[in-house]
Amino acid sequence: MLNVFKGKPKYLTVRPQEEPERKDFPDNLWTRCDSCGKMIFNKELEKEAFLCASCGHHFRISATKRLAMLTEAGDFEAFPPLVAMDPIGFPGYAEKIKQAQEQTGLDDAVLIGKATIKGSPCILGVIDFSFIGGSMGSVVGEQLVRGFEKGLQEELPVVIFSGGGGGARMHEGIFSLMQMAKTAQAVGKHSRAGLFFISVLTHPTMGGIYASFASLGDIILAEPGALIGFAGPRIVEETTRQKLPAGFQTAEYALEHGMIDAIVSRSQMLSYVGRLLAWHR
Amino acid sequence: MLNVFKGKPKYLTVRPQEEPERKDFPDNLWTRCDSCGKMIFNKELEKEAFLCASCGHHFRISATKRLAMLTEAGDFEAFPPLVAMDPIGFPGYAEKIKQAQEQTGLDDAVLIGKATIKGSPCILGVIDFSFIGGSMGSVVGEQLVRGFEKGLQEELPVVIFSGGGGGARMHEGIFSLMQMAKTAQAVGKHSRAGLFFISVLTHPTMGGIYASFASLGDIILAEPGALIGFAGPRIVEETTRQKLPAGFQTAEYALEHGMIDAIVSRSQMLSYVGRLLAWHR
Amino acid sequence: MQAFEWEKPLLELETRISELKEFVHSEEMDFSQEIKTLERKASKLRKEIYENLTPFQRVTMARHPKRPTTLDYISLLFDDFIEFHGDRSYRDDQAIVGGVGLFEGRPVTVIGPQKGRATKDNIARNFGLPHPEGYRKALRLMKQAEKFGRPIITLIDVVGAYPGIEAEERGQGMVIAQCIEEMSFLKTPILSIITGEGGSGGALALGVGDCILMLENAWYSVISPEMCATILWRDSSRAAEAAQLLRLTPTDLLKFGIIDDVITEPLGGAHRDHVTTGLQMRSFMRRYLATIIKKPADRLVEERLVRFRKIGMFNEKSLADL
Amino acid sequence: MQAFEWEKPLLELETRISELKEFVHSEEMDFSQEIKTLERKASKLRKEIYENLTPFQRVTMARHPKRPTTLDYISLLFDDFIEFHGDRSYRDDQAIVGGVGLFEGRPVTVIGPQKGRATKDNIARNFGLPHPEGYRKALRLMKQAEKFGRPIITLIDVVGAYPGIEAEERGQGMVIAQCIEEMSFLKTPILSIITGEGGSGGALALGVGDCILMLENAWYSVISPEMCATILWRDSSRAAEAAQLLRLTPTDLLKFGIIDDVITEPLGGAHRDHVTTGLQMRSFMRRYLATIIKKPADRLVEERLVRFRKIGMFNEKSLADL
Ligand SMILES: [Zn+2]
Ligand SMILES: [Zn+2]
Repeated sequence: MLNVFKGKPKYLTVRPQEEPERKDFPDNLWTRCDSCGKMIFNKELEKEAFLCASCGHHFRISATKRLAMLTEAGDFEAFPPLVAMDPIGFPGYAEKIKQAQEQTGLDDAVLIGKATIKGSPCILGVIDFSFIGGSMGSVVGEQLVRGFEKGLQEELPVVIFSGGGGGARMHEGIFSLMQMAKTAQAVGKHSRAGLFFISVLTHPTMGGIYASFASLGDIILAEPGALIGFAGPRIVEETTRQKLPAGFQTAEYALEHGMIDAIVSRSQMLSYVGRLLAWHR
Repeated sequence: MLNVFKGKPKYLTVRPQEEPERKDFPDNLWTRCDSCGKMIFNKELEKEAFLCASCGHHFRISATKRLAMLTEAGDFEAFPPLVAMDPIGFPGYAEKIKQAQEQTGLDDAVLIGKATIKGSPCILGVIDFSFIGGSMGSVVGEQLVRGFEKGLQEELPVVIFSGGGGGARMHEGIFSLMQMAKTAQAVGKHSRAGLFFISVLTHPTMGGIYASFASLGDIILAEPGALIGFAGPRIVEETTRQKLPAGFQTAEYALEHGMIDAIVSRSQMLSYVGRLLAWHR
Repeated sequence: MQAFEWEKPLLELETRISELKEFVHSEEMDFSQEIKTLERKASKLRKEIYENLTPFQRVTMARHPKRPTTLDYISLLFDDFIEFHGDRSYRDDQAIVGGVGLFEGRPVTVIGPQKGRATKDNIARNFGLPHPEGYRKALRLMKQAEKFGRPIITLIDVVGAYPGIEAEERGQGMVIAQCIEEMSFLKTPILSIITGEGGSGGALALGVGDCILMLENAWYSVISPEMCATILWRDSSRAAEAAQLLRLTPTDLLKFGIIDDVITEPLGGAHRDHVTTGLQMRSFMRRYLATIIKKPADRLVEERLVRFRKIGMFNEKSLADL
Repeated sequence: MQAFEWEKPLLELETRISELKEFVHSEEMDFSQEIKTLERKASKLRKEIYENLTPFQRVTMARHPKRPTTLDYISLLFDDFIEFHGDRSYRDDQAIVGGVGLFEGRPVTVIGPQKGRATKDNIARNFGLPHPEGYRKALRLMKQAEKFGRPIITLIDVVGAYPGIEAEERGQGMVIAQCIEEMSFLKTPILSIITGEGGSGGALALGVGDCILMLENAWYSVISPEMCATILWRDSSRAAEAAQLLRLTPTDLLKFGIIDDVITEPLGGAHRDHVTTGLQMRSFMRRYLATIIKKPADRLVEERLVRFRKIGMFNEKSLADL
């Protein structure tokens, strides 16, 4: 059980009793670094914020692990959960949801709630890639919108860690497309009230997530090496029949092309976000 | 004497009595087209709005000729004249002004006043290249600002035909630079009141004129072939030591690069501006 | 006129009728009864075919090469039009056209993706696939419309924003987000019409309207049927099946409350009769514009936000469920 | 430390003094009287030289390779600083830096052109000559500051906007106009300091402040002395003469009412003592910020507009003159 679920939350935590221990990185095993190929003992990885000690590669982490890195015990109070429906009767979707819930212990692909980061109260949301690729359907859209609405109501800044391979969740058809509009509008209302939004792009932030709320941060940060873009690299390659340039759609590429404010290593993230929040009180 | 100076203006016309007949294109002579090299009889040129019948080349024309093309007799009432001083005591500037006044019959490089174009009342200003290269010193800046202020006061749109080789008038030092700020701000106040500004770029519109009010039109039109840019082509060539691309800094180039709304031939200009004004009443 | 496979029986019947007429004409014989019968049959077949199109048949109708393009609609719908170019920072993207036109005497801002017809035009317009600068131009023109309190009409026909290297470099995702966000708060009436293809974010970027209409043979979806089929079965040729799953037809979208109305096309599709299509659109536009232009701008924005705020289906889990 | 030609007599004297001190130290002899005399002489010479600099000598001081750059000033003036990158549409232009820093505990937005020091840095920063995307980044950060009611401090040191092919293509002139215009209406306090070179539109684009200060050895002009000399005499080597004509020194500009105050530098120039320069700037900034941050935003904008509205010298011709 992670720190983040201890303490005395005011309304709800994320199913503290039933959450299965997720085994992305089983304790007693080794993991091979995707980037440099070195083998790393998992306990070591956990200690180092899931960064490769040799090359600095940022491993993908679960939303709960992310929350634990950003908040002290008791400093995160999740919103009441929402559960997906199957609005267009897409074959297999209902089962997919169920399976993802079981595997991840999450209701859907986002964990969001009221948090305190380095002493600054805020709304904190994290998208979890392991829930159907971190895609945005009605639940993710609604929860994010509620986050911005609560932020607006209580004059709080919002911090969202994005990450979603496909962006919009295809299985909800037009409903998932409309979450782009819905979340972008929620950012707009919050922003037009003079409130602050930090969007952090983690690997990968693509498609309908990148093309809506995630691009609308006052400050946009990214983790090193994160894939960031609208169309997936394979689609770009197939459409253009061109060789993709080195580092295409990485955070570093996005920085060079003026799309993000800064690349921040996970080990610096808390201090960075903390200072930004403090400066925008 | 041109039509534009007849009629019964309400306050002032531009020195109607003393204006010498300007001989850019003496009646009985031929002119060689800069573009295709053909010889054109000047009377022909005058009839054709100073366009080359063979290649469509747009000859540079005086501000008074431009006004005559846009307004009916009596439909232009110039603002009271202003005359340049020599704010930084720049050697030779006072004589230069005097000489330009004598040669052009203008007080300074801009003619501006209240006009009616195709039935729409507006403020109409034209910059004349033959007055020290159409450069902007304190007088041009002030007259333009007064134009936008009168527009604001009477809720009128503004139409400015720009054209100035060097942009800011060096001989007035920092005072000429500040005219960029002053005119840009005048556009800003007019625009923020919801009023309409058509900026027409004629050959050449460069430097401090392009980098201030002339770029701030709601609609930006240009005459074919007009040179449009910030740094002069020779400076760009010397600085970069690169061969300039074909058509560099022409209106066509600016259109392709997204800087202007449309290229409008002089023969279509009146109809075009007239329709735009009518649609923004 | 290029015909679809499923139109062939009708086409054959139509050919027979005209041959018979020709024959009658040359031979001066009376086959009027036979012709009448055949025409009745044709009429029945026509209704059968076009009123029972599968979703994918509609998708192909939306893509018919003779279907009116945005510039065709502009000349059908507006009495005068001046095109404005450029994003004022990088390029003029010809895959999106925009400008001001007169709709029944009233100046309106019109914006829409533009597919080319001939090869050369198609290349210049990148086959109707916009780059970020196209969306930046659109945004510029929309803000201009807001400044002058001018209604905006977006005509949407786009498979998607261009998935190219430079498009990604110049911020395709970011500019779509910006379009959606800024459009949502524009204090001027917006009428959006999906005229052909409504592909994903590239369509939504121009589709945040106060009224959203759709032509009968248009589609609107989070993903193209081809791409969906590729993801599901690694086989883009199964697009017809995917189209069925995605619920992308005007009928479905009307039922879902995503669009406000469906503009009927001449039987056989807009490509068979541009003029009638234009007249039909005019009458819908007149009606819907009238309802939105009379609302105060603040209320328009408020209602626009509420409209999208409501979209989504999910279960609120109660405390007891835990 | 690189020395200018006109500093040589002083430098020789300073060298003699230190040699003498060295000699005294090694030989244990008493030359204290002689040293005192020489030091008095040096001090007099120092004042003579630096208090009577010609305009062009000031220009060369402003360009001294060891003069603090914008990032140097940032570390001298702010207690913490986070740099923000990118224009969000094309590129991050490293010739302009910007971000948020803490000035005496208060978050402020800081923006300024950045010259490089080493060759590699200089190339990355295009020798401190910004492209349009640099100005677009600046504009973005200025609007962000406005949103959060944060004061803006611009530190200006730029010969001019880059006169390159791509810079022209991407709208160098247009973006300068936009910067000037938007900056003029920002509802937040703006303090502009010309720290080195203030070249033409490229400097003005960041210089529309509520308070405009200038370091003692900075220049600000409609055109660089070299370019002016080229235009006047087709000879850029006569820049010193042109500098004299242009009235580009802080003293002149203060007299003309263009700037509000001159920040004195340590004798011999900012490059000789960064820390003292920083302390001096801090005290000016503290004072001038205090006067502007207490004004309501609307009044700031109004006064800013009036300030520029008044600039210009001309004769009103009376009716009688005609
Ligand atoms: Zn590694
Ligand atoms: Zn010719």
